[in-house]
Amino acid sequence: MAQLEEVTIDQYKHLVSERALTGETMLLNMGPQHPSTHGVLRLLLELDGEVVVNCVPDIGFLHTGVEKNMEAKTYQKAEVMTDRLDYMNTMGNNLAYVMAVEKLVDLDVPPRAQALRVILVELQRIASHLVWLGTSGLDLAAMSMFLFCFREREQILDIFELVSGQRMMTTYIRPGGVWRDVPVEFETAVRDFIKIFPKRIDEYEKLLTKNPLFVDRMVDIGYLSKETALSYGVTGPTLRASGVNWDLRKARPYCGYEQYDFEVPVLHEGDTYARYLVRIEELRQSLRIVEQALNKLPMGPVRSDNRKFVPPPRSEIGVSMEALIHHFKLWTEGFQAPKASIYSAIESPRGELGVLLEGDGGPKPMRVHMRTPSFDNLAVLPEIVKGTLVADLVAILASIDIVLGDIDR
Amino acid sequence: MNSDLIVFLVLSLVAIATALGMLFSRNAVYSALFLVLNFVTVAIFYLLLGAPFIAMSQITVYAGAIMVLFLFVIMLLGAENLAPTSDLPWQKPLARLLSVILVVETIYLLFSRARTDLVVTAPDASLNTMESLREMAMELFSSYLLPFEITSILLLVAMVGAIVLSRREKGEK
Amino acid sequence: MEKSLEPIVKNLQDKFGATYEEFRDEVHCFVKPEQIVDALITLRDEHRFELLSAQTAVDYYPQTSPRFHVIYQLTSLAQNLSVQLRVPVNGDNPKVPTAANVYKTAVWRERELLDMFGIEFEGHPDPRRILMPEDADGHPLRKDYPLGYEEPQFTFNFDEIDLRKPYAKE
Amino acid sequence: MDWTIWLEWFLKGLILCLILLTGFAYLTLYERRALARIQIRVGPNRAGPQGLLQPIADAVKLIFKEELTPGKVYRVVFLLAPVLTVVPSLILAAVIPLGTSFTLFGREITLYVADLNVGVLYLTSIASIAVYGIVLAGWSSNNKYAMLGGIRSSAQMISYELSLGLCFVIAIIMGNSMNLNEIVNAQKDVWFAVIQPAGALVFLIVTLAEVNRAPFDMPEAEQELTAGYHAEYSGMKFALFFMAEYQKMIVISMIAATLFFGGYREFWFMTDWFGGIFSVDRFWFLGPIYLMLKVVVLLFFMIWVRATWPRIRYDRLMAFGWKVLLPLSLILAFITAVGILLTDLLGNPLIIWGVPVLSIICALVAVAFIYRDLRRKSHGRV
Amino acid sequence: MGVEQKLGNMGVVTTTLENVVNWSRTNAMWPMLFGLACCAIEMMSAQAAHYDMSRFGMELMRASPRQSDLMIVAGRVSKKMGPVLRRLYDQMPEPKWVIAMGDCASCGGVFNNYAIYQGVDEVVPVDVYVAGCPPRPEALIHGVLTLHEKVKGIKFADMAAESK
Amino acid sequence: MVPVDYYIALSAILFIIGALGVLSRRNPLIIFMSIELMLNAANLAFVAFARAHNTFSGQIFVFFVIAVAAAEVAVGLALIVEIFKAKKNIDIDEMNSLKG
Repeated sequence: MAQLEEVTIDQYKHLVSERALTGETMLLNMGPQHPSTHGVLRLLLELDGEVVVNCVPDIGFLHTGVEKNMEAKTYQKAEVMTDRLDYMNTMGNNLAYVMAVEKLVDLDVPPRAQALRVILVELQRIASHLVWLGTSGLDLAAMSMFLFCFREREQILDIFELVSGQRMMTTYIRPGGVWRDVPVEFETAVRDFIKIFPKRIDEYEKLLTKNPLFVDRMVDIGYLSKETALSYGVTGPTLRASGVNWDLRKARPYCGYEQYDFEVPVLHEGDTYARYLVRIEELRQSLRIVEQALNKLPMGPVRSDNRKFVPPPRSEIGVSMEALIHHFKLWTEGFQAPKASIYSAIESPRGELGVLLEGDGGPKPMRVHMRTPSFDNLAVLPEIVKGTLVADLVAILASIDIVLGDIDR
Repeated sequence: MNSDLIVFLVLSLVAIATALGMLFSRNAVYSALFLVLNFVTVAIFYLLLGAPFIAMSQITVYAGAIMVLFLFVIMLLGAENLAPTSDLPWQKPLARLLSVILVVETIYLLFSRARTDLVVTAPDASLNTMESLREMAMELFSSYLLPFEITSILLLVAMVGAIVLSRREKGEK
Repeated sequence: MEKSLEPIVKNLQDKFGATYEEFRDEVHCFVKPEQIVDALITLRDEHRFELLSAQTAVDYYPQTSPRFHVIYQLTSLAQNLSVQLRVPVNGDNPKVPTAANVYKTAVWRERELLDMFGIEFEGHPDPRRILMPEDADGHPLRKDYPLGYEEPQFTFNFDEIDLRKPYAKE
Repeated sequence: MDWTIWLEWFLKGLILCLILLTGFAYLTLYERRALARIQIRVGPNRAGPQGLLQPIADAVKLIFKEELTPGKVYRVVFLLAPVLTVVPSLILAAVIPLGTSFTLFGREITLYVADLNVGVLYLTSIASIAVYGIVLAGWSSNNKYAMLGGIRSSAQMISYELSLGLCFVIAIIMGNSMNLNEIVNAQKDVWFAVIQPAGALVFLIVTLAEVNRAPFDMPEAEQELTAGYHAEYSGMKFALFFMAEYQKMIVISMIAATLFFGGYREFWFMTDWFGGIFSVDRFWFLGPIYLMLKVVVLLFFMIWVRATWPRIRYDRLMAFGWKVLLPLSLILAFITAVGILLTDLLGNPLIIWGVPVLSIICALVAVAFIYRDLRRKSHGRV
Repeated sequence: MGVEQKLGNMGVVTTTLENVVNWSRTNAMWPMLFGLACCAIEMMSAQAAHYDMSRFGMELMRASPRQSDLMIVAGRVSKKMGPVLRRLYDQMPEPKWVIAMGDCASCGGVFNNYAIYQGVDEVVPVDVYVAGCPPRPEALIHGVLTLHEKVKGIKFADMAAESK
Repeated sequence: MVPVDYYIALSAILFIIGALGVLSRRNPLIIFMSIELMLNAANLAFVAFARAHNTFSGQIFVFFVIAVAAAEVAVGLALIVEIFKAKKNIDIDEMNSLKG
């Protein structure tokens, strides 16, 4: 199996208990190729029978050097790297980065673009939660769940493809707005989705929420207390299932989230079942936001007309020399950002997705740090899996919804 | 030599060979497997002796439950190959001596009291097993009722004992 | 600066002699390395900054003193406030006391900084590389670490690169 | 003994093996197609018309696949384990009656290989040694995941054997025989599943555990143990495990049909329809057809469960076996015995209907206990 | 090695057998349950209802490399993952195939830097490259069909010669 | 037509092998197995005699022996597991104290 080399205990001496050194407990290498590690996570487990005594995550198997690579690109071109970080939340990554750039260079965004961003990011949140629901169903061997969830996800991806031409790596949200206005079919496509999706959520719930086997696998498993969660920097639905009402969309509204009426589901149990319920409820709330935003969707431009930072529309390039120059300058040289540092964060489906952007006065960022939520959410794993069974470990890992691209960057 | 005898001899060879295999295997899993084979052979003897119920119980209980439990424990403890810690110098010779005495004794008993008039015939095809089962059950629940009940209590006690032994105290890691 | 942030920054100034910068409503307080743990404890316990949102570093190479800024982005959920602490570190032998005992999340974040910038955290419980392979050389996010750029193949240089490129065999 | 008897046995055995082999091959296709339908997909349809040649493609591919024997395995046992898994699944079917008898060349040919008087005991004993293959495969692979699979398998088998045995006892009591043919004939008037519905249900649940099917597929639990006990097996050796699993599914469905659903017999109320043209007593060839239909339905039940239910956790599985199924099946056996005894003593045939009522009540009580156990301190949406 | 290497050239028999075996290999190509990054999600989509790779008999994703025929390298391969990938490849029994799914696996994609192998062909031999970032499920299916074409052209004699 | 003595001889041989196992092996699991083998040898003799004398008593004894053996194994294995957990060793010579 996927054991690269015999685990040398010496290396992990300070991380496992003494019993492992005497051979009383078993060291099991789970991953990097394992069906339920959601990619290439390696967990070194110390097992007593099937009870997890210690769990040492080993990450970095997907380390891509995104931050380094972004430093070598202009602000605009660096955006394509963000898509590929948390590949379940591409729109959200774009938004987080773009908001940081806009904050750094002080760029305004027209309201239509803001509303479109909200719609797309919320759809992305639904898509991300659907993948989570499907794969965590799969991890508990409820395999049909996976296919049902992907059916709806396809619909969302179709909408993305409609607006951006790409299913996943859209790079649709750009500094100063969005890439271009949405096509006319967009509204009907979203409305269709809004119409059928509530029924689908009920279907999922019918299949899982009250299913005794499912409840048995989820309830009172992997308890994460409020204090532990905060100390480990856990954010997002995982934190909210532990009883902390912290959602950046409510606490620090961006993109006009304050206009929309939605609730932040908070549960106090802190177990996997609570995390499941919170995410299911978030599906419904996100759908509410999408519906409101679509109803309120204002007309107008979708890009800022600040030509220093935003390329002119294609139609202008043919007729205006100035537009051509701007276009050329922007795509060859990029724009200059001040020598300063900012931190801006959005609520991604997994938690606080922050971007620390430091400019050096030139067209390329001095430092881009993506504060990715999965990284901290995974760090808490060893704390909450101690004393559970291997099967529970799988359920817990699924419930904190990690994306390895998000962790390893 | 009749066919029964040939079958008997072949099977006894197998039985003895597997028993020896059990004894001499260094690996406890192989020991267990040899023993399973031995039990199956003995079950076939029971069939030859016209005791199909006992034969099937033998396979179900011994091969199917007890030996699986043995394998489970061996695998759980990782006790396939135990390196001997300290050797007791007198143990092996003493064991050999005792078993030689036992063999001599048995051979003497067998030959001194050999009676060839008592023979075992092949099971009667006409004999209805269900009928014999019924008779056996009748006897079990009439003449042997007390032992039966005692056995059931013993089983219960053993079950409770096993549970108590392997139960973990609350809070114990 | 937000009103409610002012006393907090004041407190930091008084206690640790911290200086601060402001940019677009964000406050960056500069703290000396040896005081950072105390500053974090003060913020966590006195001012209820429960969450260490981000901990990272910036490399200002070729500038060497200070070469790095170790950044602590703190969030207070109760007051809905953010403040950033910055610890300037010199380039030769960069060392900062660990924050792992204040915020648990720092354990992994500091391992990442050790891996990516080579900044050592004194007293860290598990100082190993986290993202790169254990036997890797160098610290990728330092500015003097090359990007590792590999030339793309085009028609004019295809053969040349093809010769150099290591292809796997069965 | 007549050589023709030997020939008959040989031919019947051969035909039974062939049935099981093709049954296995097409069961895989059936499962894949049925799962696909449940999951709004199409399923294999490229190999041959409607994917009918898919099993053949799988088989040929596996035959021509390299066989790896990893270096550190216990070689003999490693090679033996797949065989040990397949053989019980094949010989298990020998005592199951597939139908009545017909006359060919002046001989009466019965539709079973062996008419064993202790047929039911034979089933329990063979089923109990079927676990060796899996346990040994897990142990000999020298792989921690496989080892965990093997350990799980042995523990699971021991826990569920008892309930399985007690379900057999229920059928034995009602059929008043250990001979499967007689048990089938005893269901001429009414199926045992009607008299003892809870018993039939327990039996079906236990069979799922017995053949390692979801939600009890602990030994190979893909998401936990990657591939479990057969993680190190490749090519035909792996195919043998596959084969054993599916053959066991077929055989155990046959057993379930035989013990509780009237075996090869038609619905009891159909016997007199249209002058009995649906009755196996009139046409012998209906027997295998009825049995096959029942098996197909029972197999669909297994596939359906796999498609919808999550896997139960390993320790809960044991708890379920020992704390729920074992007491329940004991009580059910007791109820059945008392019901039959009272019917005989009092001579009132209506008393037998107390058995289904009481057993359903017991089953509901058990379900209520399970639900009570699942309750959490408190939860609700905020 | 499989059986076929032991067969010599037996004219018509081999040719027919070749056809049958290659047909079965194309129709029963079990992929390894193995995803790396973004492309893995599209690979999952390809398995799901809309695209349904199970039509080609490919829904039996095996978690164990010992039982799989096809490795779909879906995503970027980091320097840390490379050895693991190679180990997995070596654990697969012959005949085995590799599809490099997506730009990152084919040539490094947008990640032209220190951490990523510039193409998985530096680690394992690749049969089919699928372009796209990530490739659409249709593209992956097209890649699989291309691989089928390749497999259909396999001659036993070549394999025997290769194994010597 | 097998003389019952043959069965007795076989039974005796199996019994002796079992006894040898108990005396010479030090792995308690194998000692346990040897005991099972000895019980089986006795069972074989029981059934053979029962058959020869045409009575069921022998079979009933075997029935009891099987039941008792199952009980014995359950308790015995539980003990071994517990001792292993306490001592990290199941060498029979190490089990010489009554303390856990």
